[in-house]
Amino acid sequence: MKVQVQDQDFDIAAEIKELCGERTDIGAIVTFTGLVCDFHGNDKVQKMTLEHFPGMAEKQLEKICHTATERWPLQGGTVIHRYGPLLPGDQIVLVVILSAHREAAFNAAEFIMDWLKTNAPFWKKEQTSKGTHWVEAKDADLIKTKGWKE
Amino acid sequence: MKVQVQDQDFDIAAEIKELCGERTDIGAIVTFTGLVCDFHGNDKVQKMTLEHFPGMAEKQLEKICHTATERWPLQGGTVIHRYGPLLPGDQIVLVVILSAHREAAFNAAEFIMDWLKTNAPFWKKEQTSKGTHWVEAKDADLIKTKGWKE
Amino acid sequence: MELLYFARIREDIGQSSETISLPDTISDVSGLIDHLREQGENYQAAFKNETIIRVAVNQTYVDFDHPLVDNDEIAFFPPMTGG
Amino acid sequence: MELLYFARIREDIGQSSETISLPDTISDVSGLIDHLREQGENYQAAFKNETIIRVAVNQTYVDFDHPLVDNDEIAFFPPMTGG
Repeated sequence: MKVQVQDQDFDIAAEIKELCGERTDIGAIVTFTGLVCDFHGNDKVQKMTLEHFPGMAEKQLEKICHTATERWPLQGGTVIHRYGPLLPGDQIVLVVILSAHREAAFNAAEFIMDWLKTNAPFWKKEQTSKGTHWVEAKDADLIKTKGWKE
Repeated sequence: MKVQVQDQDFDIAAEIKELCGERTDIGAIVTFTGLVCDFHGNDKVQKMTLEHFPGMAEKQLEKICHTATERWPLQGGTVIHRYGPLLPGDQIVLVVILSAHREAAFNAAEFIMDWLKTNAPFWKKEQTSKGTHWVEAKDADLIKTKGWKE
Repeated sequence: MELLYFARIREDIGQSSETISLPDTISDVSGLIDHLREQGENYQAAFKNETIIRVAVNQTYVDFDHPLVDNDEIAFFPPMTGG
Repeated sequence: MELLYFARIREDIGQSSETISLPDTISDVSGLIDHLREQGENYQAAFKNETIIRVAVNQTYVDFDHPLVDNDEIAFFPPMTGG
């Protein structure tokens, strides 16, 4: 699987095309795109800044991709996570998973997203009308990650 | 949600763009693309023809989309299913789901795909090196559909 | 009454639709299938195995005991395999 | 020993990295945190609540009882919020 941590935007169609090429053995493509949402609780989000731990971020994403490929019969995949300043509507993260089986593709994509939320070293800082604040980690995300450890 | 049954191909990036427009309130986009796979069991698939029941196909897809929007907090979606002659690597079906919540987006997309497999009037005929045959419905698909009826 | 056939059933019967008058003696889908089976070997082949026949009346799935009236549109087809 | 700070912890401390010599008396992450707390109010603020501190040694997550050697790279940061 391809892992990229970058400040530039990404293009979902280009990523799918790069993964699939002229292959005709793929049955299912599942993608997840995470975007900057303009509301957090009751506050209007004006800007978001994503900080990351260079080197370890890539390493952790590669680790989770490796776990996913061991757990499900996948035919390829791409994970891209951005860092730097972002605006509402901007893309943050992309997961693309190829598999012959739709259930495997859905599971692997959701697993990668859940795991990434709690284990990849990225931190969101939001700027709202009330000032800037670091986004707090959600207990729900931690519980979701643990749910995969059957 | 937008439902389309068509013989023409579709463009995932264009569909996402049409759905999102200039919106900045979306947190998650999940897409599923189903493709013609060149192998079925041990046979090489050369061609596939998708037959459908015009009118009822759209009606059933709209019904499942409606159920999904009642069940999860969604912000929009598109379902496109093709019919007619297709080749390995060709796109068959596209589901795009928008939501503020990633879990809702994943669940709704998978629910729609599972339900569509057993309840939308489409039939696949494959042409392999051994001749043509109608694809048989899988018990596993029926079981997956029933799994959603909690 | 309009009858529609799809996929394998359409191929077995040799046509995709036909219009018939509902005989007075037939009151449900099951009765209609029995009646069609008498129309020839192609119908017998099409309706041989009831476990792989699905029925929609006026574009809504129904069971074999669903009652019929003469202006219904009845569609017969195998289990769906889209997606 | 290289220390890296990210997000809120970086802001509390006021710098993103520093190089220190590991005192002989310190053998694990917990001891290092206690030592850093003595370096000023900014460090006390950064390491106030241990439940929201995560540690990576040489880019691998570890618990607070993880042993340290002088050429380790230690990163401190809050729970992750990417994705």
